[in-house]
Amino acid sequence: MSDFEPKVVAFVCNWCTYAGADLTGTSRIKYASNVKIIRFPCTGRIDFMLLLKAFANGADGIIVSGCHPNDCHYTSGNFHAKRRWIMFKELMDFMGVDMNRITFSWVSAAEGAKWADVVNTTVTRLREMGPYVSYRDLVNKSVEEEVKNE
Amino acid sequence: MNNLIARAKELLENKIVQVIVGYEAGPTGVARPAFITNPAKADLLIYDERCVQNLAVYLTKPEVRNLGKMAIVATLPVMRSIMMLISEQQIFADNIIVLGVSSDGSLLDIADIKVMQAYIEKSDLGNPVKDRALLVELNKLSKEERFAYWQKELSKCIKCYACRQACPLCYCTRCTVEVNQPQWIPVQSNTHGNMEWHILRAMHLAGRCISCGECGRACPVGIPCHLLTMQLADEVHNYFKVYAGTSEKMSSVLSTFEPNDKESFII
Amino acid sequence: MAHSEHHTENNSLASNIEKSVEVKAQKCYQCGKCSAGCPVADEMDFPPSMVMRLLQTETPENDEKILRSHSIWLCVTCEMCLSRCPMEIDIPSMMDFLRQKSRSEKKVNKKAKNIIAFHKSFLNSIRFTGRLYELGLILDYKRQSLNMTQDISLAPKMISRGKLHFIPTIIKGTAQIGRIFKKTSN
Amino acid sequence: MARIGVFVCHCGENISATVDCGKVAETIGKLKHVAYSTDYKYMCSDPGQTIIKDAIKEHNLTGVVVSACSPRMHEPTFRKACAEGGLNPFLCEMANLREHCSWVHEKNDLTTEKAIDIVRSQVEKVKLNSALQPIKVPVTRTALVIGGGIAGIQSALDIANCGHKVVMVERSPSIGGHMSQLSETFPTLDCSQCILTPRMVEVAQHPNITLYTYAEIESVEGFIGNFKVKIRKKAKSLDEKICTGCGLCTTKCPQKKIPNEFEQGMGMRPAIYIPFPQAVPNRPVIDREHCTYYIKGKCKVCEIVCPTKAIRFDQPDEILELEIGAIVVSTGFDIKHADFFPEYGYGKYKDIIDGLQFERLASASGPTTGAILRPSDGQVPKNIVFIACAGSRDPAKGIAYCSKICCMYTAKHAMLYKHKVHEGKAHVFYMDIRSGGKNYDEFVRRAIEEDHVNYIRGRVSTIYERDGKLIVKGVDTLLGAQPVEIVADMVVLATAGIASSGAEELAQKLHVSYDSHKFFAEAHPKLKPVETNTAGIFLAGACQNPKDIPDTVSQASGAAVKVAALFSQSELTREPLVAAVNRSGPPMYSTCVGCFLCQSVCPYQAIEREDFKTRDGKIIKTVAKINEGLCQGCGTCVALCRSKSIDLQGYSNNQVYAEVVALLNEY
Amino acid sequence: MKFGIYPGCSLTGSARDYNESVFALAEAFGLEFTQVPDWNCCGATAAHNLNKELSLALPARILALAEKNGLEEIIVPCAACYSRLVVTRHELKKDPELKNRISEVIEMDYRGTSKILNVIEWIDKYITPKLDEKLVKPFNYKVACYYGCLLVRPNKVLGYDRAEDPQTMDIVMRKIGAETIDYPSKTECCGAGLSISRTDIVSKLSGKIIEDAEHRGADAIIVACPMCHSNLDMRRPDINKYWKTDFKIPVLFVTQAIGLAIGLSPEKVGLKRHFVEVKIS
Repeated sequence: MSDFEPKVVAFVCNWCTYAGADLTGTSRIKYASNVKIIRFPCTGRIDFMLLLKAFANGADGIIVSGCHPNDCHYTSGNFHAKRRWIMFKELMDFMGVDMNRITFSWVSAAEGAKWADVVNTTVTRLREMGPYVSYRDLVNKSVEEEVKNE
Repeated sequence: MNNLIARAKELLENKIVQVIVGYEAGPTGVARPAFITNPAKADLLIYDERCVQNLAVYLTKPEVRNLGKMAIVATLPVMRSIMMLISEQQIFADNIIVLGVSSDGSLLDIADIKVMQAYIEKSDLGNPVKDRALLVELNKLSKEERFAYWQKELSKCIKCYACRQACPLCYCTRCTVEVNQPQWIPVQSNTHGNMEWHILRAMHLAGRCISCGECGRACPVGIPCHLLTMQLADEVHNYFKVYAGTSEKMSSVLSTFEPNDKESFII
Repeated sequence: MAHSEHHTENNSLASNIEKSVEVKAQKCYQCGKCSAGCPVADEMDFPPSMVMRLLQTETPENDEKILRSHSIWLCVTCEMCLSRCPMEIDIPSMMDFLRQKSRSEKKVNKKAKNIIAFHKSFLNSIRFTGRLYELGLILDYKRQSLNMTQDISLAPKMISRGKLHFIPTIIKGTAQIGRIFKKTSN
Repeated sequence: MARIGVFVCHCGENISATVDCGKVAETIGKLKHVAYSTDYKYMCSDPGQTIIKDAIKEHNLTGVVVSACSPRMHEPTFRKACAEGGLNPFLCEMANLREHCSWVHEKNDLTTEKAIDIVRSQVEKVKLNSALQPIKVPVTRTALVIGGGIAGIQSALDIANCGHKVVMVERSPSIGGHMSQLSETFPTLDCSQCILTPRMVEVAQHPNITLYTYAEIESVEGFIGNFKVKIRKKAKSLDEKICTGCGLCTTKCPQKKIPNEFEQGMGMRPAIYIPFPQAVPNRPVIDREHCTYYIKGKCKVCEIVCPTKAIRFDQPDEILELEIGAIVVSTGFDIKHADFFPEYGYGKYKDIIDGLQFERLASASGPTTGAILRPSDGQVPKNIVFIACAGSRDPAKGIAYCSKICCMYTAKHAMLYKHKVHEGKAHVFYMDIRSGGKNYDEFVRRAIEEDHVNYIRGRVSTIYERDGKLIVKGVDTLLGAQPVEIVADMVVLATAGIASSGAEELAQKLHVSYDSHKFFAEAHPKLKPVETNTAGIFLAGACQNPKDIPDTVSQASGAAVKVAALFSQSELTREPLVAAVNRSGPPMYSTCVGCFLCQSVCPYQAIEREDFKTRDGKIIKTVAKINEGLCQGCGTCVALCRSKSIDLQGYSNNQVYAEVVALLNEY
Repeated sequence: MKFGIYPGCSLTGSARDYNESVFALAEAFGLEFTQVPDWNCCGATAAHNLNKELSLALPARILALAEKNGLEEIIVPCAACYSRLVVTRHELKKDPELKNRISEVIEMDYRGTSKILNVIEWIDKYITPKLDEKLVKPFNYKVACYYGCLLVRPNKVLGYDRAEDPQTMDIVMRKIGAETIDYPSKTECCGAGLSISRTDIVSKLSGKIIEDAEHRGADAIIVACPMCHSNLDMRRPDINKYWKTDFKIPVLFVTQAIGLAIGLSPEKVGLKRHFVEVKIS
């Protein structure tokens, strides 16, 4: 497994974590290049379906990150997001989807180092976990099912 | 039951309502929904253990709405559905008369929403007992076992959307599955797409599911999909200490928040 | 590293108190209202707010001072401090904890000898009969405290007013009381 | 057919040191729909921008991806360049190759591959961008100032002096607020009324200011630039145009035993009254609650004595409807009174007073004409105790915050006392002295060093009366928590500053958030201390939290500038990155089913209801509608909407979906 | 409804007078008590000073016994016992785990269903409504109602009256014709359980209270706690010695004052057992 490099997508808000990741850059702090960031105005904008789409398209892991509670640029988007993620996590757990593959975090615009840390620990963990075979199998099998049905 | 029939007759005769939504016995003896507009037909109404369907689903159907003001035979789940529908502005309290029936089949005197609220509040709002047991069993399994379980169950899904049609809270005139820009849920049925559909459905009912179990009963291939929404109903209570459908002013769990909502997984 | 302290196991008296009786010493901002209202503050070596301050330092020296203090035994649990504390710190519960800790660590202040002797006599009295036997209590206390002459004039007056019995009342559940004492004596 | 141009920047060597920019441009250039792809040393330089502008024209581009630094840095630059090149600026996206890639990764193939992925996802996104036009909202250039204390006065004057119309609404009969009650002000000890009254008069005479006193806000609707405000002008029971303010009625009124609000209950006033001699406007009002005529149906002495016949007993309340562009809330604060303290006798001891009462005692215009006399027997107190933090910083009493002004006014009170009663002793019980401010700490030191005020660090446990004296039982925590007992003649409590009564109702009318103490909430604690979370509504003064006069005046001027900036143009231009609820023809009108769960997630009250009706007015369907003037584009409603009927410009469902797919799939 | 009483140890010994007056009042108003069967000592100050678990277990046994015998309401005349019982119920309600542990210690099922009344609450509920018709000898004295600590603190747990300047006893006393004085020592501590071990402190604190009441012209101090009574009455010689004075003000239980007002004899309400002579009757 040592040569396995996980694909990670990060869903982040523009005002805190995106800016925090900018700061990681301006501070020249190095981190794993496996992660690719998608910018949202606010964590409140992040649809849970996008996370499923990331797995469906071959992501091995996901990071979701935004402003710390009380620091939302829009005052409350992250609070709504928090409730949404609580429900989503419980549902995924119940359905057996591996929630260790998703990191939820609060990274502020000042936490450049924390961003690097969040990415690195997530990537390290995912390297140990290996590719998300069971989900990929599910997707591949489903493609086969369709072919068969046609 | 006689009380129910008498009351229904009275309501229709005095033109207080135009239609009674209730149950009648079908040709094979199975209970089926009845829409009674003629007082003479009120005698057809039944209420007994056969009557399990959540009739609240008809409250938002245009075909039923067009019949006029209605009275509905309401068990606890129906009442909770009504609360949800009022709070989500789909029906108006003034347009509906609730013929509450208790679990032993006797007619309750539900004069208004406040009375109904009081009745709901003193009832057991947890999931039905047999489903609770199923949930406990499933939660005992390992993550991998649960994943396998649901894959097996969901592979049976034929995307007929009976679960959606049966649910009183799936009243959207356009469902996400009908959106193709982007195509959130694949049109064809396959295990992965089926799973996405059921996650979507459960998330859309998070904090809104009133644990009637209608979706599971409606499934023609026997997927216990009601357990997904019921699990979340449990979690909603665990985290936020609320049960859905307990007041007409209820605000939905996912559209409100408390600054100190507790979770343990966000780093 | 200043932050590393966060992660080390904190075994200060203050953290023990927080764990056992949910009283947070760090909540105290030293306004002194407790000491101002405490009926026995002027008898104490450390008035209540000073006890709080000593706890806040979380040093072994100051923890020791508290456990060996006279103050914790003088506290009469009148609850005035809690009733007026702007931070609602439950000092009386904390004092109970400190007394028990002071005893279990054998650090009881010498001046508190009589106070403890009295409490012990009191419990002794009910341990075997289930109820307080006042004459027995006084005699046992004299034996423990060696204060033979104290209150010598009180007893006859009490007797003449029918306020002192010569025979203790023994309840039926004495065995049960005995077991309660045993089970709670950790 | 999309024709996308991709411009990869080296940023000197900032990007090219670890990312093979040429390879990125080349690989991306092979993608379908990419009509042009190039790399350049400095894309943000003039020649760099020219490359973009030229390419737009030359290749007839329908979208541009600038792959350079963070969009937080140069998005405005490149959008402007695109606009200059003839492309709608919202058809330009940036791929962040510097902060998110070259600076944080080593030089290797993986880094270049990541860069390609990032650019590709933006190419896929920009294909789905739409040309957007900035949103224009008309602005009514009239400001409403609610509350006529020093905060409101300052804001109103500043806005009016910028040439804009101002409507000021004050609920009491006169403007002036708490500042008009103060004796002298710290740290200079200048007379409060002397500096305030000229400004009160200026408000009344300013041609741009319309003043409504004895008036309250009835309702507020609309949004930034376009508020519709209803104001209730309570009946003053007289014709202000005829009344000359001679005051004869106030001297003849037989009902004279009403506690005087201005004197904090330490004096009496008649039922028809002018609150204080310098009141603006200087016209009386009838307090109908206490007037004999309104209670018993007869009296009318005022009507009889009035030389101009100005009394109007049957005058009704009047409702005014105004068009307003911006609102400044300056409703000030109240204080807790002595009866708030069980341990200090629940207010039963006459000689325990609060800070505002002391101000009136010390004021030359007050009930004792400035002599410090105790209320119970009018004697000069020889021993006086001041207690700071009375109710403040007291979670047990429900007030955890510091009221901020008490340390300073307590020092001032002690000083004023010592200046007036030379032989008297003044004691101050305090917990901390918070004297941050220009010349503030020096002021406190003066009280201690020159006026010999006895500062004791500790709180007071209880106060009780004995033989006509007040026994103050406190503690000196600096002497090892030694109990202190002072036999005092008078005690002054520096009681907590609290939200003004009615603040909560007003906040609800304005749709402005407020904290658990009912103080109005600012939009951002650091960077938007003057704004509220409702666009177009601003805060000034102690309605946000207790603050002193200099802070209040600064904030009031700040709020005025915000209003003036808004009024500097007749239209408000906003970025069009807002949400929208879809619309279609009848009978659907919209896929929105009208559950309105989105309303409660919107932090800006931007979601409204829209009814679709038949010709005879019957409602067919009610759906959600976004007010573009209010929406800030957070998108929380979009993620919540179950029927996917709401979408967000710039971050549409299609766009973000495309980004996910593009990031994870190689083409 | 069965109506229980938990007298506590003092009332069977040093506070017999209190006991007599409570029972005399009950009898006069036609009320009957059932004693909590086989009750034990609540543990008082000693238990919570030395052993927290014991200090909860002893009262829990009393409450469990009351429940077992169907006593829905128990009157607890002793303020100290009242405090221990209420605090125990509060602690066990707060912490179900602790409740289970204590249930196991006392070998009885504890649920916390019995309602606990202090003496003033009992008077308010059962005596006051019928007081006017029985009043024959108005108690025309100026009195200082002394509440002490345990009747009103900790207020959040007891939820009784107000912590500063409580009024319930004053109201009862005014009903029987007394004039009540406002004085700050109302809720100051008398020294409580230090009576024997630190008589000096008790003499000092109790003396302050007595001085305050006398200074403000009270004819009597009215109490509702046997501990307060013994400190203010039985300890009077020590107090007078400590303060080098001769305080003479008598100390009556509230039940004794009411008893006198409805015409019961001084002997009947136990006045003869006092150390400080009660010259009023």
